[in-house]
Amino acid sequence: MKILKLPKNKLDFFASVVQQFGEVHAPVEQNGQFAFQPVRRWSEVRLDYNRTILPPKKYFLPPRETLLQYAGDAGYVPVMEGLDKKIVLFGVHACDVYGLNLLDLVFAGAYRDPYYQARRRNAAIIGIECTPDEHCFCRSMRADFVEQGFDLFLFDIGDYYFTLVGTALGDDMVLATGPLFEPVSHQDVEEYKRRSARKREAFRLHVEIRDLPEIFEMEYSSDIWQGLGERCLSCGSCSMVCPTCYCYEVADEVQLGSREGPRARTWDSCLFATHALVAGGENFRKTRPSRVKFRFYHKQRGFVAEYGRPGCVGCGRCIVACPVKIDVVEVLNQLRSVQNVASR
Amino acid sequence: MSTTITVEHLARIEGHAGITVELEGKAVRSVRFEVFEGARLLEGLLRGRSYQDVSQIISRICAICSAAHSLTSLKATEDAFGVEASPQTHLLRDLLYRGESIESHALHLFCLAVPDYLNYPSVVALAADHPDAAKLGLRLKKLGNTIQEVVGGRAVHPVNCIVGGFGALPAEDQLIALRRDLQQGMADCQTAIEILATLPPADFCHTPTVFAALQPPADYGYYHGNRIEMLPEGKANGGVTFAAADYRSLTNEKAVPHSHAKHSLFQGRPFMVGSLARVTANREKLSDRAKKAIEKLALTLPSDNPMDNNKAQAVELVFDVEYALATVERLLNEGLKPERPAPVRPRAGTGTGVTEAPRGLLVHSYTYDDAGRIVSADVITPTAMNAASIEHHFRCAAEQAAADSHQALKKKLEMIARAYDPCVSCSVHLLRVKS
Amino acid sequence: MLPAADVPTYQALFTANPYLPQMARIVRVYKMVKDNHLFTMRFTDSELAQTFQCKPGQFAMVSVPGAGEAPISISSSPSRRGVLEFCVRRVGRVTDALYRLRTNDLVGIRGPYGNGFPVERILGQDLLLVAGGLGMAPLRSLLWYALDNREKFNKVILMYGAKTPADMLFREELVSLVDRVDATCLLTVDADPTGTWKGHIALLPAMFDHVQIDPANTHAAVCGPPVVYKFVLKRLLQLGFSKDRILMSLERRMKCGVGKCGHCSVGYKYTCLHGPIFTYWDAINLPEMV
Amino acid sequence: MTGCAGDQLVMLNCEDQLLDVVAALDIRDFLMASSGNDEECPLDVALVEGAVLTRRDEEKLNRVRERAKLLVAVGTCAVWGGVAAMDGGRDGDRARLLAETYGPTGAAYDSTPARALHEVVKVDFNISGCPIEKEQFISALSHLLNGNAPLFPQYPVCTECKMRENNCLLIEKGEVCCGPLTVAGCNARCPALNIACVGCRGPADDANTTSALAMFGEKGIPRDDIVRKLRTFAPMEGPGV
Ligand SMILES: Cc1cc2nc3c(=O)[nH]c(=O)nc-3n(C[C@H](O)[C@H](O)[C@H](O)COP(=O)(O)OP(=O)(O)OC[C@H]3O[C@@H](n4cnc5c(N)ncnc54)[C@H](O)[C@@H]3O)c2cc1C
Ligand code: SF4
Ligand code: SF4
Ligand code: SF4
Repeated sequence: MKILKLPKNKLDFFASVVQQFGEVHAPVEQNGQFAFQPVRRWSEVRLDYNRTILPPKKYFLPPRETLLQYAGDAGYVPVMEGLDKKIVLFGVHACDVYGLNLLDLVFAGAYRDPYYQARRRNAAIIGIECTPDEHCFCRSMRADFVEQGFDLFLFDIGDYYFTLVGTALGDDMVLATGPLFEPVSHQDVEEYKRRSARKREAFRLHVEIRDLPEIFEMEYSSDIWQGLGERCLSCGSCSMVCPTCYCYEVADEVQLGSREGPRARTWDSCLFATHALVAGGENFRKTRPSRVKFRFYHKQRGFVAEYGRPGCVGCGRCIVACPVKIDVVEVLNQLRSVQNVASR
Repeated sequence: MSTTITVEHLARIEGHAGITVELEGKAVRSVRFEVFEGARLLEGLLRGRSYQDVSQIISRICAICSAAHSLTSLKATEDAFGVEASPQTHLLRDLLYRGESIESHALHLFCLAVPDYLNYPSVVALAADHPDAAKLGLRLKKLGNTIQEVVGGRAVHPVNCIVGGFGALPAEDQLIALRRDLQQGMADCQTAIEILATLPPADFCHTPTVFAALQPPADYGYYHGNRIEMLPEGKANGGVTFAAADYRSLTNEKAVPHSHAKHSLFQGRPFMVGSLARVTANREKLSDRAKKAIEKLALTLPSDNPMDNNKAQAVELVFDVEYALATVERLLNEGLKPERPAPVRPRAGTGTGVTEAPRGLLVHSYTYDDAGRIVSADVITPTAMNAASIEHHFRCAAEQAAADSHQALKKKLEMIARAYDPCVSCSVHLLRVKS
Repeated sequence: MLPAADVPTYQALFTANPYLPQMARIVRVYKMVKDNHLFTMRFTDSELAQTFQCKPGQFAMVSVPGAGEAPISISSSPSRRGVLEFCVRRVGRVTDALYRLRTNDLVGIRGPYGNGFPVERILGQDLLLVAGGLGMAPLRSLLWYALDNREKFNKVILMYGAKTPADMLFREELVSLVDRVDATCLLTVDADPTGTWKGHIALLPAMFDHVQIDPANTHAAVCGPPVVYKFVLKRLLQLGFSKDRILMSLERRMKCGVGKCGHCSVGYKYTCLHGPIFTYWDAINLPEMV
Repeated sequence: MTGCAGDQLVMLNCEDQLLDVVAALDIRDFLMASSGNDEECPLDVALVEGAVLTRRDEEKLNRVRERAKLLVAVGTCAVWGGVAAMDGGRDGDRARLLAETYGPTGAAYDSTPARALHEVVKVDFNISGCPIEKEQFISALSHLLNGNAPLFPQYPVCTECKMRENNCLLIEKGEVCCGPLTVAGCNARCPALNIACVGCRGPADDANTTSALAMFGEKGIPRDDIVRKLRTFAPMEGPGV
């Protein structure tokens, strides 16, 4: 992999060059929280953010989007406008890149989702290293570092960003800046290693994910679920903010006084009572405990069976967003009957 | 021989009300403006609620005047606690108020009143023959709503207004879009006046009238000010004024059995509030454009014809669009200061707020305990104040039209009621009876 | 993934945008049972109509524009090309709207989806079909597939129970099978208020007493309401059926049919991709399956 | 029925669609907008606003039900009782409140405790909101015109709030936000303006009030305050129609 370094004080220049690869979106502050937004002034960008309210999935699977348009006998036609808009996501954390990599798996397969895929093709990702806070456990979920899914990835090594070039597009970005990037020296590599080790020590939350699927099977009837279910408000927040939650609803809307309209999809959540409701009132997850359990089960067990790794990247968003403080790390550790276990 | 004329359920007004007139030969024996809107007793239900919830709940008294209720409520609460909202807050509230007035007047003029003049049952029927007029009316109405959405967060029951300020300030691009709409609105108002000037005259009820209106401290408007002026019968000046806190001297209300709305009298006489009262009392504060509209509509002040309230609304429409545009331009030039609502420290006491709702004077008065919970609440609405005056004008019209067929008289009575633009949901919310 | 050269054209249509239905015309609406009509549909594109292929037990997503989309089993056998038959129960938004449509009206169809019955595994062996009530709908395609390819299977046995003769789906068609010598067709009703029913009057599990079954050499496909599963599964296990020779068709909420929307997941499987046909072994290993 | 007319006003506020609405429908009886009404004819759809607060309301509602194939409750008052039913309308206190407000004549007024429509007649569909949302109204009408049931989200305001990427007032500021209990459809209008949701749309289908009360309790807010707040627009737990 090509590795270079970028002088920190030239970051804004770099950002301005990157604009030619698409509209630049980066985390900006919003009343004490952060959100990916189109960048108007580089000075607004906060690369030291902890986490954005919504993960970058909002760019690829928007909360609401029209898939098709139908019109009487003409039937359905795909609505693909705007999917080819070029964007550059600047400052994506490793866990979020990982989250996208997982969504990529879901939206690929025998039936590729052309909407998601098109948006993905048209977005460049510039990742950035971060400092874990009290809700981060991406290291335990093995998502604190990514080998793929980015065009460039920046690591802070003091006066420079140590830069991994992940794709040809990333390389084009580097080249477009002229002589801005410099080769890395041995000291830089040593500095990178030192900081990497320090970051490893900085994690305060730990879970062990080995044999977690099996533990889930064993604790399928655990009392834990009852208690969590009684607390959960079915507010859906955890699913909305999760980088790997992708459930959606589809509905036909109709234009007034016509037989035409869009078919649109909207984010959904398995915590809602309607999620597994079928005709005649039969509901496969009628009770709230069964739904809370399902969310955890699907992420920590179902994903492993389907994609070979858990569907949680340890970003901590659901912990922050849950009004009743349902905390995935606590739940996993409780299932294991341990406290804050290190996973190495 | 005695006959009774009844309009069972008055259409094209807000709420549920009817008219009954009993005639003894040609003499008018009794007139009744009947309100059968159910009593929701909101003031009673407010008791014990925190000051933070009050304006949201009380705005539900009435949708058409919901911004007026919200802002009057905030004025009362801020008065009680001595909260000083920022000048920017007041400016935006004034703008919001104009939005409501524009919406309400456009709705009333084009959708509710004008169809009468041209003998249509509704604006929809009107639209079939005069699509441009109908669309113009709807465009102006929408303009008022857009202002309310931008400032208040919602066109009906604004959500953004809280004690001390706003939850969030309008964004610049919203203001820019609004400016464009207001510019279109300026042209639309001009056309509106031309259309309204061609309406056949409504000349069937003449009587000298007592008017009451808020005295604006500076510009013509609805939100600022806390002194009320009463104009003597048939006069455009020389009235008495008193402070909002003495609002009870405005009214000695009595509950009447035929109506859920209580009737207000001033020194034993009915009085009229609303556009006509405001234009009469504050004519000199209007802009040149608005004054031209007065001429164009042949509105003579003081007026002895309640139907002129429609013309006065049209004049206000012209003024408000112009004023709102100037406000938006000012906000865009000066830029909005990012500020948080003024701090609120609840304390025990009574506060009163008075404003001019689109239909006239509106008073809210609350007594709080030291935790900022409502001990008692009084609300006096314009339609309640107008109720006695409406009946008075019914009587005049019935007397002056004694020769008419019942059908014709009925229509006249309906037109008078509608000219007041009565807001019946409002009228059933009144202050508590003094024991 | 580019469609390979030998992939039928229709499949290319449905993979380019898997959410895009193709329009089909309602050719016939046959009122089998109250609120259970059989809709015969044909793609308006005649090439598509001729080339569309599916496996027994697969389903399609059927759209009524404006009302939405619902997963419906393809009831017709893949051995009969040109048209598709759907036996639809009227239960809600989409199915209601479908019932308002008439012959010649258009619907959208995409598919086929799901794994279908593992026919390859049954070839040369005995096939037992057990259906209760409306469970006949997904089994019908398998039944006709077996009958149309009779030589590829050993014994073919159908047991079907309904409440009354009037509730029996595909009644005429199935009654005409009773006399067939190359298949055993046991039709039963719980009760016969009309007194004209010539078949059995007994509960469905009683049909097991009328045939010889060789569990080691038979696959059983079961479909019906929960009581049917309860008693039939018990009976099959008593007979010595291995759990992976018992096949069942599941119903779940489904919005995409192609493994994206998340609604149909049971445990860690998707009904639309890994199902809707599951073995009993799958079922007991997946929580919330039945 | 009895209300603030806000929902009718919202209908009239659909300025851009109003003439299309009128073209698509055959409006027979719309008192607030028209005087040429037919008060007897059978109706395909009746849109009814307001809560039942008088015997007169009740009689009228029964008549409308007889006339209409479909009856749609429009607005929180109609769906849940609304502000007039706040705190259960303080039913016990009603006579006293009437007397307090209107004096001795008050006792003679036609006044009954506030009821939602479904407490009086069968309601086919609900369009909730105080006032209703334009988009939902237009969408409901459009679906009804095509013979389909209206389609609304059942989940709470929180979901839409997150979709809009708002800051969470409940978690970040500890405010009493009714978002987790209130049915979505307003696109989290208030939280988007930094104003806590007051629950004007009525409860979500699956509102977990018990847990929410405990949660607010942990934040040190007196239980009574929360209960009253939650009961401003609707009873805390109610029947889904
Ligand atoms: C693989 C499969 C095969 C099926 N085959 C048939 C069949 O052959 N005949 C038949 O009548 N029905 C079949 N169903 C059930 C049928 O899909 C539902 O009855 C139908 O979706 C109800 O749609 P609706 O809009 O009319 O009902 P509503 O109750 O209005 O449903 C609303 C939405 O919920 C979902 N939904 C509700 N019930 C179900 C359900 N049971 N399964 C899946 N989604 C549901 C649908 O996506 C629907 O859009 C099958 C379901 C599955 C999963
Ligand atoms: S489950 Fe929670 S911690 Fe895990 S990826 Fe989703 S939001 Fe992040
Ligand atoms: S955020 Fe918490 S309360 Fe809300 S649905 Fe998720 S687990 Fe339940
Ligand atoms: S956020 Fe709450 S109070 Fe505001 S409009 Fe929505 S439901 Fe009503």
